Amino acid sequence: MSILVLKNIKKTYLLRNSVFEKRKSIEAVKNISLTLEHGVCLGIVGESGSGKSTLGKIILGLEKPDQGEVCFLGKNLHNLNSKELKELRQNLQVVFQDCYSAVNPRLTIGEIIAEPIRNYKRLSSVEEENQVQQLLKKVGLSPEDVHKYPSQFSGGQLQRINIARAIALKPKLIILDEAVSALDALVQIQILNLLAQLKEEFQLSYLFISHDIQAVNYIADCLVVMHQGEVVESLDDMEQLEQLEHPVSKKLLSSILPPFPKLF
Amino acid sequence: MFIKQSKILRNFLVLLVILASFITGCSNKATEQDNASVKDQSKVVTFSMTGDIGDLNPHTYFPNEFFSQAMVYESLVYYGKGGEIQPWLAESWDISKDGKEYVFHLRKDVEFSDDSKFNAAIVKKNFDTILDNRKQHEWVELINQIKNTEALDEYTFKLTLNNSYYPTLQELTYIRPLRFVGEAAFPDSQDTFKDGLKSQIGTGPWVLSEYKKNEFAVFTRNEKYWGTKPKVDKVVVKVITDGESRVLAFEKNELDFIFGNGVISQDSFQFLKDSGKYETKLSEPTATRTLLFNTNKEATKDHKVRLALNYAFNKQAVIDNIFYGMEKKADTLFPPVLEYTKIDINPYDYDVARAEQLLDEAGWKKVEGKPFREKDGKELQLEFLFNSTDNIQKSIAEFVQGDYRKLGIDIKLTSQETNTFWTTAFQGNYDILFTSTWAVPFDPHSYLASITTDSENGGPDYTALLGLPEKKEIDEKIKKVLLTTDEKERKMLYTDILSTLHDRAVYLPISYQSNVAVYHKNISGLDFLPQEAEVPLTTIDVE
Amino acid sequence: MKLKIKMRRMLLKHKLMIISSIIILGMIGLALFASFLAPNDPNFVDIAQKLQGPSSQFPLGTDHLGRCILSRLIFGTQTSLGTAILVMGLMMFISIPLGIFAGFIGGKVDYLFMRICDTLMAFPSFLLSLALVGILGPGLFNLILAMVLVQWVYYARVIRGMVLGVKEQNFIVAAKVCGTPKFIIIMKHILPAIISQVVVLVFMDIGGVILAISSLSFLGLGIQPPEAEWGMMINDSKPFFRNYPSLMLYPGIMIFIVVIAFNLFGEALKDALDIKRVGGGVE
Amino acid sequence: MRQQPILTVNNLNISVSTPLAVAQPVREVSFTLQSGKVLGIVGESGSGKTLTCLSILSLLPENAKVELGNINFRNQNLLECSEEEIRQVRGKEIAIIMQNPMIAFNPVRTIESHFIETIRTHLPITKRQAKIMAVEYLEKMDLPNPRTVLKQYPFQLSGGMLQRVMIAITMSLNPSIIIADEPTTALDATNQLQVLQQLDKLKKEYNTGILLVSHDLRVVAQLADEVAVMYGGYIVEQAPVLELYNHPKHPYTRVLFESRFGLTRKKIQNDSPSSTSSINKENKCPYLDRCEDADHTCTNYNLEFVEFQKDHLVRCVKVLESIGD
Amino acid sequence: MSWFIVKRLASLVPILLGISIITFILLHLIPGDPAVAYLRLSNIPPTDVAVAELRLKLGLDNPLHIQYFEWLGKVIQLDLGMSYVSKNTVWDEILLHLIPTIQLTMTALFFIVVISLPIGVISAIYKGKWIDQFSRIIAYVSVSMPTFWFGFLVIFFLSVKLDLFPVLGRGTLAHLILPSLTLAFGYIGTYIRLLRASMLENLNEPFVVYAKARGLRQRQIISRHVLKKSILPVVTGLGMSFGNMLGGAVIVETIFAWPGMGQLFVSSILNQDYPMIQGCVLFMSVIFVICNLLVDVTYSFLDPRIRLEGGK
Repeated sequence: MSILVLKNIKKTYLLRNSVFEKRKSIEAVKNISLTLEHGVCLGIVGESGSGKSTLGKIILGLEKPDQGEVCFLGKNLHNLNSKELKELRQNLQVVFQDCYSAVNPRLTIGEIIAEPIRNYKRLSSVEEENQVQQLLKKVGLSPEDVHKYPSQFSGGQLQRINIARAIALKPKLIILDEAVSALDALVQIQILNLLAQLKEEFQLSYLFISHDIQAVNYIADCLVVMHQGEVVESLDDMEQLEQLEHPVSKKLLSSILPPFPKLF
Repeated sequence: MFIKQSKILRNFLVLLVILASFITGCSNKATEQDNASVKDQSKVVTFSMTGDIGDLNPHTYFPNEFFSQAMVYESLVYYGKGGEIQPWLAESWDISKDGKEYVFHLRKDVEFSDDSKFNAAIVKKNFDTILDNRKQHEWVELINQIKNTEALDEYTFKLTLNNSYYPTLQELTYIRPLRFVGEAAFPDSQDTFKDGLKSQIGTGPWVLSEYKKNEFAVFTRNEKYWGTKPKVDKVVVKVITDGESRVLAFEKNELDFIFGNGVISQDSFQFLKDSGKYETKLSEPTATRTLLFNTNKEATKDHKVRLALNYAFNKQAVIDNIFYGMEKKADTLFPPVLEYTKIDINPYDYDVARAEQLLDEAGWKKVEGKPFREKDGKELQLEFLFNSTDNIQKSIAEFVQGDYRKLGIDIKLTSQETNTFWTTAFQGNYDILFTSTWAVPFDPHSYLASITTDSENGGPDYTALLGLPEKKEIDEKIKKVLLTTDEKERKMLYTDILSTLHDRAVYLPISYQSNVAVYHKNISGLDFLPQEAEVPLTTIDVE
Repeated sequence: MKLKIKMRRMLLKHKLMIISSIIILGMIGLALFASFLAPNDPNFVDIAQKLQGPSSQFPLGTDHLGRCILSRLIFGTQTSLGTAILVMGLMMFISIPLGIFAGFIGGKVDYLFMRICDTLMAFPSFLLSLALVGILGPGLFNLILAMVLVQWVYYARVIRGMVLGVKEQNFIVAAKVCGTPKFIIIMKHILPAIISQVVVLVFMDIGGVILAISSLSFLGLGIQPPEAEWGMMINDSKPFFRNYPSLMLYPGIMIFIVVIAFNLFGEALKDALDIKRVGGGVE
Repeated sequence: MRQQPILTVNNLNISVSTPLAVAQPVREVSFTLQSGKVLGIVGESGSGKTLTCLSILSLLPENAKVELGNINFRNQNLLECSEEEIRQVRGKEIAIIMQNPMIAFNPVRTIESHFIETIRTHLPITKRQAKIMAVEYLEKMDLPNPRTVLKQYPFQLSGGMLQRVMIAITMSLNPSIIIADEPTTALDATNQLQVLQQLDKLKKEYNTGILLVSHDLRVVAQLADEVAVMYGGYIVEQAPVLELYNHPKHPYTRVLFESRFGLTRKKIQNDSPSSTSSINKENKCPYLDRCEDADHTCTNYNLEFVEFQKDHLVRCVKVLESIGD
Repeated sequence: MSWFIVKRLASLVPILLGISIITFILLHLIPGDPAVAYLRLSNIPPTDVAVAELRLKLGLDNPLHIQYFEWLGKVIQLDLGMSYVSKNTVWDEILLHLIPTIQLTMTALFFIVVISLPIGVISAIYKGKWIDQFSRIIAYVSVSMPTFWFGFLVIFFLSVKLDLFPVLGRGTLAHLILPSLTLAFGYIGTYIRLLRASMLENLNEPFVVYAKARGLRQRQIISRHVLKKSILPVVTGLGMSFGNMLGGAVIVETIFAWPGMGQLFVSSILNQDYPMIQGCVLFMSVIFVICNLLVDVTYSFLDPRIRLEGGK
């Protein structure tokens, strides 16, 4: 069974300043249909403004699409009461690009990671701490970090903490919204490796949203290219990356500088 | 250095220059004229009043000021020193034997400021217009008594009364409403009371030449004036609401003199006097500062409470410390120097113990641990209403508040500006009212008459005294005293009325007030006139 | 070298903070223990003693009714400071929940809220307060009512802005995705994030509130005599200010000191909280 | 064969003071730059590259200070110049292309005013002449409708266009050195290439020396003749571009090269913990914490920059040991 | 640009409506029956008959919204009612007092700009130096000093003791200086700090580094780049301050006997002249709103980001 099915998703934003202004609208997402299978990492690639982040928000249930439906584990995400939604949320997590703003600077790492656990499970504080420490180990951090504050960590480490929080409830799907884009090249690799490893371990599915076709290439199993709110091309086998044909895809591909000296 | 180079700063400077020139452009022309008039050596005196001169209509009241009405309009007869009635626009007059007919022979050389003739016709027209609004002038008993007006010939005017009314001539000297405006001043409806004047045309020594509401008014000498012409060419009256501001302006030579009652505080007067740099004068006592108790209110309805308030008031302290001993202590409602007002009574001397005892008797008992007396669980709180534009009332009010507090009486001070003050006073929304008698020529008969009428231009006393069981009786006696022709009976009735008022303790006379005058040393001729509200502008001179 | 200057500046700020908090605490102390500290009854009128110079009985002399100026100044702390704190407290009581509510819920609620704010803020605030006092009648209660009614919007709006700023942060989105209930999000994430800013705001603005109250009293529309209030004391001493300038000087100085202390404290607090955040990052 | 260098940076040390501590983000940095050549500096954020660039023109932020070292430009020590002398060098002799063109221009002023004021500050010409020059150089940068561009405000242009405007401004004064600090980072991938091409053109046409700074090895690779790798404030390795690419020596450089994943799907194993702070506090190997090869020898030795072979310098004791072997 | 102005004008409509509703309600907050209040202030005994008649005449028995629309219709025709006290129309009274207040506030604005602008710029340039510390002190004193107290100090020292200026009232240009200075004083500190902060913020912007890197002279950078951008928040601030200044004018006019709107307002409050209070509030708020509009337009003119992109 597919874990996630998008059917004809459409989302338009209205821009208006005052009552009297002529309404302007931006079609962020136009008629997108996608299917994501279990244990698969789907890369969504596109330039900034291509609508990929909006799509991510819609899948997360943070935005309501104007049209179409999001079926997650067979249920229409935007058609649920709050209780059902909460139930479903367990299986749907996110990791953001800006790892700094994704953690509350006033809480300790332990509290941050424990937040989803507390929402769904009643655990004693000892059990809770145990779980948190387990999670920290899983993402390659030291269990002693539990009592530290976010300001004491580097970006890469914070992203690990975010990942730890995302996997705390053992979800089925994690949306990685430009999850590595803000990191240094070296750290990117580390995080991508971590993600790949966790995917194996927990049987996760990823929706990897990025503007960086190389990063997508590195981790994704299949790929769609978005442009101005539409899917312009999709690819099921990453080996055929070079064969992408749409001009937008070509442009994305050509922008990759060869890693070798002297072009001119 | 970089300022020169900066475009934006330059733009700003340009903008500022434009702004500055705008402001300059807007600034007043009055001063230029002032300066101009100084240049051509004309004599100008400047003084100030608390409010605007109003629309300068002698037939109406607020917001008109007495002094300005008196500058422009004149009466048939003049109230001289010591109450002597002098000829004015009427050269002479005849009174019929029964005292009901008055025939006035008018001056023939009088012209209005618009060159129109002053004659019996215009006198009659003014009288008739006033009589059309009789109700509004109810407080002037004469107006109630007028039966008929008649222009016998061009310069003879006849007044017929219902009854013989002894203060007729005295009331004709009043600054309002029985003064005369020229024909051209009448509105189309002819009703000067409701529709105001078209222009300010009078016979007086001054003509309004420039006026900016709430800022200033300039009066120029009426060159055609029939009487003694004023010595100065121009009078500038500035509006300064605040007494302290007035003193400052005077000290800075922006004002030539200060004149009036309550226009500056006693402290300021004392300060100016002590400085030795200025001339100061104090008039004879004119009217009585007094508190009036509202006999309709819960607490002050009680005779004992009123008595207690009388006994608890330390007049001497007020006179020594607030008036610096300059005003005389008052024990009676009217100064005993007036006709008919010298009565024999026992004054309520300062006696705190007596006051406390009276309050206890009235049921207002001290409660342990609470600052104020209570009766049936209600605090003894009295609302004290006074006029905020009077610079003396406030200090007395605060003193009263502090002093009565010691007895366990909570005084709530309410200060209002003149107009609202009188409105509130007429409605009777107070326990204690700061008021004063009207001074000559109104005291005592017009003041007492006003007690009996509830029209808006009567006195607040009417309402205040309604709670007295003797009220009707007093009113009747007052009506009677005005109409009696028997001197002896009149005297007896006055004594009776005043004694009753004293006995009922509805008034708390504090002191006999005086007009003050402070002026620079180059000013002369600033003498007090018989009518308190008149400013001696005709005699004043500047070196 | 540079560091030394920095340190000195920081110390200076600390010094200002210490001095200003001492003044504020001192003032609060004066207000709380006014009846023990004041040498005389502030409302006791003895006209024979009026306008006296300093003496052992009246350390700062007496006013025009012979009341002890020092005692009135001390009791004035009670009225001025007490009223200001009450007004500020009431405004916060209204504006914190409303601001958070509007900012967090967003949508139509927020739209309506903003329109109300726009309208109320289209009035010059002091004038509207003045008009309200004028219409309701002078007095302490009406004064407080007028100030709170007019000015809460300003704070509610600022707080809403703060909430929006926090709401943008991903950790709120993350909390939502984690299934954290809205109320918990508000209490655990949003409130702690804005509360320090709100505290700074309160301290930076309370001086302004004190000034507004004393201005209204100066116009005779605020606290009524005989209660001692600094603005009113200045108004009362107007007639004597040339001969007895000290009468006007003392209450003015009191207002000035309190307001400047609050302003400095607010500023120092703001800096201090900023420094903490930066410092946390470097450690 | 080697030309006389026009810019020599010698043993540059920069300190930055924060309210809590004094850090040394740039240490013992030395390099030279020749006309018509491109020196690339690669390093991750916080490695001290930007401060190095800014220090050349005395543009360091208030809290940063050159502690030691000298910067020689045409036999003139720039660090000892008066404010006015250095000002005349800026733009005219040594120009900078800033990291993010969107914020490097004043948003409330037009492109024209930026252009003209720059030219007129250094050349005694009229506004009119300056405008003609501006149009000319914008044309050279292949910008369509240069006259319209001049009338526009920075926010009306795209990042790529602004970057080209910036290059045009730089070119108009024909400086001997251009410091390009992350010239492509803020741009879309598609614009990167164009900008790099233009810089290359510049180098060739005007014989300008370029100091190209980037965190992206690939960017540097396209243009540089010689590359210096910075880490933790030090230059840890420096060599001609081909030499470096073919024989990276320093462990950091090696990792850097391995992480170029490009279009490959080969899994790279790289799980060394990332550094908490790249600001070096003591005189020890900055890469110590992350180095896979590190052992006890690394903890106590005096850090030296040694010529491993001709023109190839490395700062690593392990590499030196390997020569010894 | 013009579209921006039109848009901005259109956005005024709901705000003006809001203002009118609130001012309308204001009058209904009077404790007791407005008809009784009216009668009392007109010196007519409030008998039951009179009250009933007046209620009918004033339309007080109509539902509130109908009363509102009737009132609004009159207001649009500038009929703000009659003053209880002067018996003039409120509109006439307002016009009479308007010019002095405009003079006062404009001059104050002038003082604010000429005093705080240079100080703000200099203290930003010489940050941390004695002159900056000095301006800091000025700023704190200025915002912490009660206006009314400052007014008296100024009168006492400059006017009474030193005899430099006339004391009170309106007349020559010299009369204008002390009141407007007093009014301006409280804002000077705010603007010194605002400009300083804005300058400092911009001084650290990359465009300043870039300007330096292009070899521009320091004064060019300060005046053409930094100041030009830093002045923008000051312009907005001045617009906001204008409304507060109308409030401040109330106090200043009271102290200096300046016959403007402020004095009119205070005296109508003291006289409980309700139509006058209402009229003043309405009028001054509308002025305030229009001022803000003007400032917005000016701002958009100064800031090309708004001028060219229409708001967002």
